This record gives sequence, C-alpha cells and structure tokens, in this order.
Amino acid sequence: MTILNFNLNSIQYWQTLPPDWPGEFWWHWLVFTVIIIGFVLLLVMGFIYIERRGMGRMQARLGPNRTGPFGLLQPVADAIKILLKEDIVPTKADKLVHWLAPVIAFAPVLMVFAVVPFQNGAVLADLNIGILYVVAISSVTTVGIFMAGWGSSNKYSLLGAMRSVAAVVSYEIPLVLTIASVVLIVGSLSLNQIVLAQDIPFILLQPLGFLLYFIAGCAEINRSPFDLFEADSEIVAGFHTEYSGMKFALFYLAEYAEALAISAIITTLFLAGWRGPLLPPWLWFTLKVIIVFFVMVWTRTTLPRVRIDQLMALAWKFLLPLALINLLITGIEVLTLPAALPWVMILANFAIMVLLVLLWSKFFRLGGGRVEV
Amino acid sequence: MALRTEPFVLNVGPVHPSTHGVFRMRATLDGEVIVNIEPVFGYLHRGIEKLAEERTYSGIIPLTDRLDYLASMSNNLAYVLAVEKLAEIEVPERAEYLRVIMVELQRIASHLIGVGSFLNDCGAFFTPFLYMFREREKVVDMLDMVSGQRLTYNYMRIGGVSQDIPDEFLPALDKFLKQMPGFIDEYDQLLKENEILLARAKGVGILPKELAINISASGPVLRGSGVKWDIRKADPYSVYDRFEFDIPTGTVGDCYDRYRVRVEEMRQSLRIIKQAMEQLPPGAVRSEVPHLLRPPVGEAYGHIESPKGELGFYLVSDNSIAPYRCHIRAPSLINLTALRDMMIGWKIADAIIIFGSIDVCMGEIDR
Amino acid sequence: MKFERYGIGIAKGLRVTIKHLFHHPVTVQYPEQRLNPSRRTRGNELIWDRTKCTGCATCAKTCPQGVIKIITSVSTEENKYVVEKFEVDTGYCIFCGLCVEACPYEALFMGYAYERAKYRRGELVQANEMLGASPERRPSGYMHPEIAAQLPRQTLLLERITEEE
Amino acid sequence: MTLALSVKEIATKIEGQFPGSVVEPSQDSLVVDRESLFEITQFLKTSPEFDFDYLTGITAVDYYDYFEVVYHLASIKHNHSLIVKTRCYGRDNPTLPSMISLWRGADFQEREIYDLMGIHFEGHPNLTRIVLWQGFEEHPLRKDYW
Repeated sequence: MTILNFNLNSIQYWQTLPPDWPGEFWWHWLVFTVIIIGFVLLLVMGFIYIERRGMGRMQARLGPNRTGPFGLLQPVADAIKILLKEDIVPTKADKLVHWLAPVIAFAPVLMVFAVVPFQNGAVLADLNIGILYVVAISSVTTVGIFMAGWGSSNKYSLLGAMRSVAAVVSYEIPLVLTIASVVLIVGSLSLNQIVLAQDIPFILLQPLGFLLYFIAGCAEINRSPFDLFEADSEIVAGFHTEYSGMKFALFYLAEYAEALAISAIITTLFLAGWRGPLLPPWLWFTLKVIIVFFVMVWTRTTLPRVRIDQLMALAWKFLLPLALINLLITGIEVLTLPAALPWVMILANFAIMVLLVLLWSKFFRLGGGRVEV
Repeated sequence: MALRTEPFVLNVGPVHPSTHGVFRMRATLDGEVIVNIEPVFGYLHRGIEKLAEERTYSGIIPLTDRLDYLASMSNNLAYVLAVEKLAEIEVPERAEYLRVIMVELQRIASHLIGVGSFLNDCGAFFTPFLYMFREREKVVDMLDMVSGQRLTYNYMRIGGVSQDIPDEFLPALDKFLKQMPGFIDEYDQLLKENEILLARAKGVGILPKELAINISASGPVLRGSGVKWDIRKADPYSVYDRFEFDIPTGTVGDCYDRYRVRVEEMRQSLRIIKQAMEQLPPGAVRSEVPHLLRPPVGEAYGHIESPKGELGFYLVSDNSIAPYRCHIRAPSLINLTALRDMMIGWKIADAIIIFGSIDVCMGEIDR
Repeated sequence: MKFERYGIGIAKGLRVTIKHLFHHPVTVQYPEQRLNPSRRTRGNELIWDRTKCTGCATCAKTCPQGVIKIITSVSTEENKYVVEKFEVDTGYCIFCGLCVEACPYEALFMGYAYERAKYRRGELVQANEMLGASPERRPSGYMHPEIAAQLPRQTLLLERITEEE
Repeated sequence: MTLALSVKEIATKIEGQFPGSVVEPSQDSLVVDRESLFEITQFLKTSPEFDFDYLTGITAVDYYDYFEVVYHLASIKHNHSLIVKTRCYGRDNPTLPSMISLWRGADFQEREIYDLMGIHFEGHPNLTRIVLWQGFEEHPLRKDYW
C-alpha cells in the first residue's frame, strides 16, 4: 500500500546519534527521560489548567484566575499546597499496600511515553512492538488503583477499586481490537512507523475505530461519563478517598498523565501524530494532544455518569461487537481494495460506521429493553 | 465453586457530597446492590417546634425561614396563613398578590436547586447545577430587592407583607419573565434527551401511585407518580383560585418523571407570576394587626403547596402571645418515607439519584 | 442504556456547553468588583440613633433572639427615660429586621454594608456609640424608604447579562 | 376547595357504627375514644363514602392532663378533609395504636411523636428515636421539659 511509506533514514537517525560520545546510548536515554518527564509534568499542568479554565467557562464562570497571569500558576499552587499537606494513613490501612499503590499507579503511565514519538524518530525507544508495550504497560495502573482501594480499608475505596478493575478488564478488549485494525493497515506495531504510515490520518480511514477507541480510552482512564471509579457524587472519591498529601498528588498526577497518555496514543494512532504542515512536529503533536484532551473536558462538562452495569453493557454489547466487525472489515479492505484508492476506503468506512452505529443503537438495549437491576 | 458472599453496611453520609446536608443512609449492600436502607437524620435538629412555643407570633416568622432554607418565602406564607386563620385576620388584596408572586418566584428558585442537584447527582459535573444557580441568582436578586436578604427573607407578616415592592421590582420581574423560558429550554436542551440521563433516571426508583398516596407523599414526588394533587388547586389558599395554570404530572413515578414535573412546574409558576403581575391591584400591603397578637383559644391548620410538597402549620393558641403548640408538617420528612421502597434492589449509584429526585432539605426534616 | 436517539440528545447537550465557552461568564471578581447590595439590605450590624431613641424598649421586646439589651434610667426633670446602655450582641443577631420594623421612633436601622467579619468574638457585642451611624456604617433602607431612595441602585444579574449580550 | 366535612354528621354515623366511641364532636374536629381509634380510622379509610386515603399529618399536643393526638385526614378522590383527635391519658407510658398499617406515611411522624412527646404507638415496627440520639431519655416537646 502506498500509505505504508517507510522512512527508514529517519529511523536510523537516532540510532546513529550517540556512539561517538562516551556512555553510548545512555545519553540518549538520559535526554529522553528528562524530556519525557518534563513533557508529562508540563502538559499535566497544562491539562489541569485547561480542564479547570475550560470547564469554568463552559459552566458560565471564570475558573481559577488568581495565581499568576490568567491563573496560569494555579497548578503550581495546587501542587505546592498538596505537597505540604499532612500525609494521613488510616489506622486500619494495609500500610505497605497503601504506600505502594500511588507509585504503581503512576510509574506505568510515565513508561508509556517511552514509545510515543514526539517527532520523526524522536522517541526514547522505538520498540518494534511499541503499541503492544503500551497496551501491556498501561493496564498495570489498574493494579495500583486496586491496591489503593484495598489498602485504604475504606468501603468507598473498595467499591471504586472493584469498579475500576471490572471496567478496565472489559474495556481493554475493544481497545486492543481497535488498535489491531490500525496495525492491520500499517503492518507494524512500532508507533513511529504507524505515524509515518499516516499520509491520510487514520481517523478518516478508521472512523469507527477512532470512535470506539475514544470511548474505550475514556472509560479506561476514568474520564467522564465513565468516571465511576471516583464518582464524586456516589462514592466520594473512590479509590483515593483515603489519600492525602504527596500520595494523593501522585494519584492526581497519574489521572492526568493517563489522560495525556491516551490523548497521545489517540493522536499517534488516528491523528497522524506529529505530522502536519508548517509548524514544527513536536508542536503539532502537542496541539493535537491538547485538542483530544479538550474533547474529553467537553464531554466531562456535559454528560452525566453511567452506572456500572451500563458501563459493562456498553463495553460488551456495543464496543466489542463493533470493534470485531471493524476489524473484519478492515481486514477485508486491506486484502481486497487496491492500495491506490484510499478514498474508496474512507467513504466505505464512514458509511459503514454510520450504518453500524445506527443499527446497534436500535439493537442495543440494557437487558433487551427490560429494566435490569 | 461457590463463592461465599456477605452483605456489608455502607454509611452514606452524614458527610457525603450528595446527601444535601447532614443526612445518613445506612445502606446494606450486596456488592453494589442495596439490600436494605435506613435513613438516619437529626443532625440538624434545632427544636424549632419547641422554640416556637416561647416566641411571639411575629417572632416565629424568622424561625420559619430556617426550616426549608431554600424556600423561605413558602415557609413564611404557610405560617402566616395558619396564624391568619387562627386569629381571623383579613389580608389586603395587594398583599395577597405580592405573596403569590414571591412564593412562585421562590418555587422557581427551589426547583432550580432541586433539579440542578439531581442532575449533579447523576454525574453531570456541576454544569446544570451552575447554570441553574445562575438563574436562581436572578430570582434571589429580586427577592433580595424586596425583602433585604438573600436567603432568610422574613418578608411575610401576619396580615400582609412587610413592605411594598420597590419601583424597580416590576420591570425586573418583567425582564425575568421574558428571559426565563429561554433558559428553561436551555436546560432541556442540555440534558432532557441525553441518552445517559434517560438510562440512569428512567424506570429507576419507581414510586407507584397507590404507594405514593399511602405514604403521604406530596409535591413533585406525588405528582411524579401521576396523582393530580396540588393544594393550590385542591384547596386554593391566598388568591390562587384566580389564576389559570396546569398541574404537571408524571406517568410512571420514576426519577425522570419527578425531574420533568419540577421543570414543568417552573413554567407553570412563570404563568402564574405573569397573571399575578397583570392583576396586581394598588393599595395597602398590610392590615392593622396588634404588635403582640393574642389569637383566641383554638387551633388552626394552614397548609400550602411549598416547592417540596404540602407544608402545613398546625397552631394551637391559648390566648397568650405565644402559640401553645406549633407543629410543622414538613414535606421533606414525609416524602422520605418512600425512600426505602424506592431504593431497595437498586445500585448505590441509583440510590444517590433517587435521593436526589426526592429533593429534600435537611433544615425541614430535622427542624 | 438505550441509544434509540442515536446520540442526538448527547449532541444537543454538547452544543449548549460549547456555546457557553464563548459567552461571558456571569461571576464577578469579588474583592475588586463589588455589586451594590439591595437598597433594603439587612446586612451588617444595627445602627442606632441615640437622639431619636426614647428608651421604650419595643425593639428588645420584639427581638426573637433577645439580643438587644437596653438599660434606662428615669430623668425626672425632663420627664423621660435616659438610655444608659444600648447593647446588641450581633453574634446572636439573625438580622430579621423585626426591631427596625417595630421601632416607633425610627431610631433603629439595619446596616448597608455586607462585610461584617470581626477578628474577636468580643467585638461582636456592640454598645452605645459603637452602634452609631458613620461613613463606614451607613444605614440601609430597610423599612426606611426615604433612605432607600438615596442609596445606589442594586446591581441585578438579570440586567448585567442582557447588557453583555 | 377542600371540603371540611361536617363533624356532626360523621359523628352520628360513627356513633352508630361503633357505639360510645365519639367523645365529643366539636366544631371542627372529631374527638374519639382511644380504644376504638383504630377501628374508626379504618372505617374512615375503607368506607367508599369517606375514602380518606391520604393521611396529611399526625401531631400531638401536650395538655398536661392528657396528650391530644391529632390526625389530619384527607381524601384525594373526594377532596374533603377531616380532623380526628384522640386523647391519651397518663404521662408515664401513654400508648396509642399505630396507624402504620393503614397509612404508611405515619411511619416517621409517629416516630417523631414518640421521640419528642413520648407517646408509644403499638404496632409500629421500628419505634425508635428519630431526631434525637438513642440514649436520650426525655421527651422535649412535653410541656414539663425545660
């Protein structure tokens, strides 16, 4: 296929970068670790700012605007406040688990960025199984969340953690299936090559895939309308009810870093990653990430929360069948359609998406229309 | 392999984001499903009924402000109606109209909070709540203009209202009446047809018609179950018999119906205010009532349709300056009786929205 | 969950919120921007006019909270009461305004300002001259229409919104 | 307009049904004997003529000699209302039959009266304190409580 245009030169670029220097690849590792941590922390702050200000404006108020110009330093102020708070561990808590949980929840999220390309070849490790690595590593967060729920010895926390595990296990499947259909087109698991293959952003080739991935991604990272793990009006704060101070900060950070990770992966998989005219690639990448995140903020502002059984029903009855069908159709298209005609594929896929969503909307009823408890 | 499970007790409250005050639900859960629930309250008990026995008849009016603090005007009206019935006091016509305008404005304000917090309980993260607070603010501004305070109005007096409305009130009210329907439409656009809300609220927490009557539910809870019972129509007090308005009712009695009934009631209130504004006669707003009122020995029950339901004051007089007994029939308390029937079998998330759909005010429950 | 409406309801809601993103917010920045309170506002502490007060203690009788303490002595030469102490514990005051309403000589007023925090609890108990009117302690027009006429117009959210649009 | 039924007529009707049960048919309320209270309210609820399906409220008044418990009944179908009263003597352990089997709405109100007035309602499934805490001993709405 023409869309699979490998740019091997640029891939070799980073591999040739450090050998002259002492320490060999460790320089590369160091530079990118710093870049990734800086990128994540900075964008998380940006996200918090965007979320609070954007949400404020959508709710007819201003949002935080006191610290720094336009309230830009609000995340910093929040961070300082939260770090200075007392660290409270409940008496009956499982101390070790309670302590370990935020670390386990946060570390994998940071590790995801190891394979996300910021521009052509600018990636910590261009693993040839990159997207598989992302799927594998991002699920580890759930363990941290469950540990938090268990270790807090609080019923609300436990409920939140149980919901989290149930939801993540279910949503992982449509998530992986939609990724598989993208991989099917590209023919590679490497994120850099997925980006390089996107002469046409895959959101056009895979509209249904994008929709499914966005929904499943939102559910996976606990964004509204699927924010049941910490549904504030039901179970107070879910798994992090009993956390304060630095540990809470880590959870807070992990939550937004997860959002950032999912936005980055959506950008990479469906929105042509760092590719774009005029602006430097890393800026394109950041912009796209922010746009994806803004959509998440927008839905969070508008939508009510679903119930746990509805959440599961959505995963198994709506997302999973559609993801399977999408995978099948993509497979057929990759095999049969001539590579020179991507526009046929785009049109066909859009038609199929509309048809399927309408059809499934009719089929899809909780308990076949019965009211289930 | 059979897993051994056991129900566990979850205390929802007294400090919980969605209990609308200090209210506790002792829920026994099987997983997420509610097996048993018992409401526990009294955290806000101030003994208003006892306090009222030691105060003069006019001194009780500020106390009634603190019952259902989201609808002080209605509480004031219910109380002064009871006293007027007890002491047989005539109220000037203009005052009656002003009372109706204020109470209907108050109903809009209270329903805005009721609906807003219900939607917030559903998980719509503060957006409908803040939109509705914006409009409530406009109502509160107007009530503030008239009475001088934003929450505890203390506006009604025995035999009228405390002061006539200022000149700028009627233009402001007119403007509000023009704006408000658009805003109600906006709320409907925001969430009325939202699939997630429909899934969450439709068919959830059904209160059947017979049970609703048997349980003495009143207000939107009763009407949501399809009973056309509104004291403004059934037993018109003040000058309600002069206005044309409909009683919106639900069909099934689920959370969604109660939510819709509240929204429709806001529209009806606007209709009433409009008519009252057009008919507003000139004249005095307060009849001559002795400062320390001594009603004849006897008893009176004055009831109104407050935003939460039937609010009644049962006063017993022994011809002294303070009532011998002042009982308050608080709609929130009695509506809560239905809580257990509505909640059992539903999930904890539903329990929250069922509680939100009853729209209680803790100040009134505990008194 | 039924999707019989094909997500139209969700789309409608999303439209409303995105529209609000470009509307002007309705909140004000409080310490810098101050709204004019109602002309009849029952804010702040009581304001007492010694010259008009006859010491009849109607206010104290009316007060449902019993926060007004009034000590008078009889002046036989002038044949009237002399108010020795007029004390209000504003910590207990519920600002119902019944005393202002009851005062037959119009010697009592509610305060116009709305910031009434004090550093010490003892400062809440105010007596005699502390209760007098001053530029910081302006009387409000509650039950006094002649004062209300001089006060600035109340800012209404109702009006601000329409001006912005 | 909710019609306040003529107490005299009802009194004669009930007197025919349950002889000796009406203590005093006063101007606006029907004072009945506390022994036959439950039968009378049951009759008032079930007879198609009255059909008092809605219990507006229950309250109690302490008159030192006796407690007067007031039942505000209403009929949604016929839109009429009636006040039924009963007197309950003795300050130590006044008892009355519970209305909960007729109107479930009596549940919290009877608990509240028990809590604040100290009147026991026989047959109430969960007669515990409702607004005050469980260890509280007095009944604050009684006139002799200060």
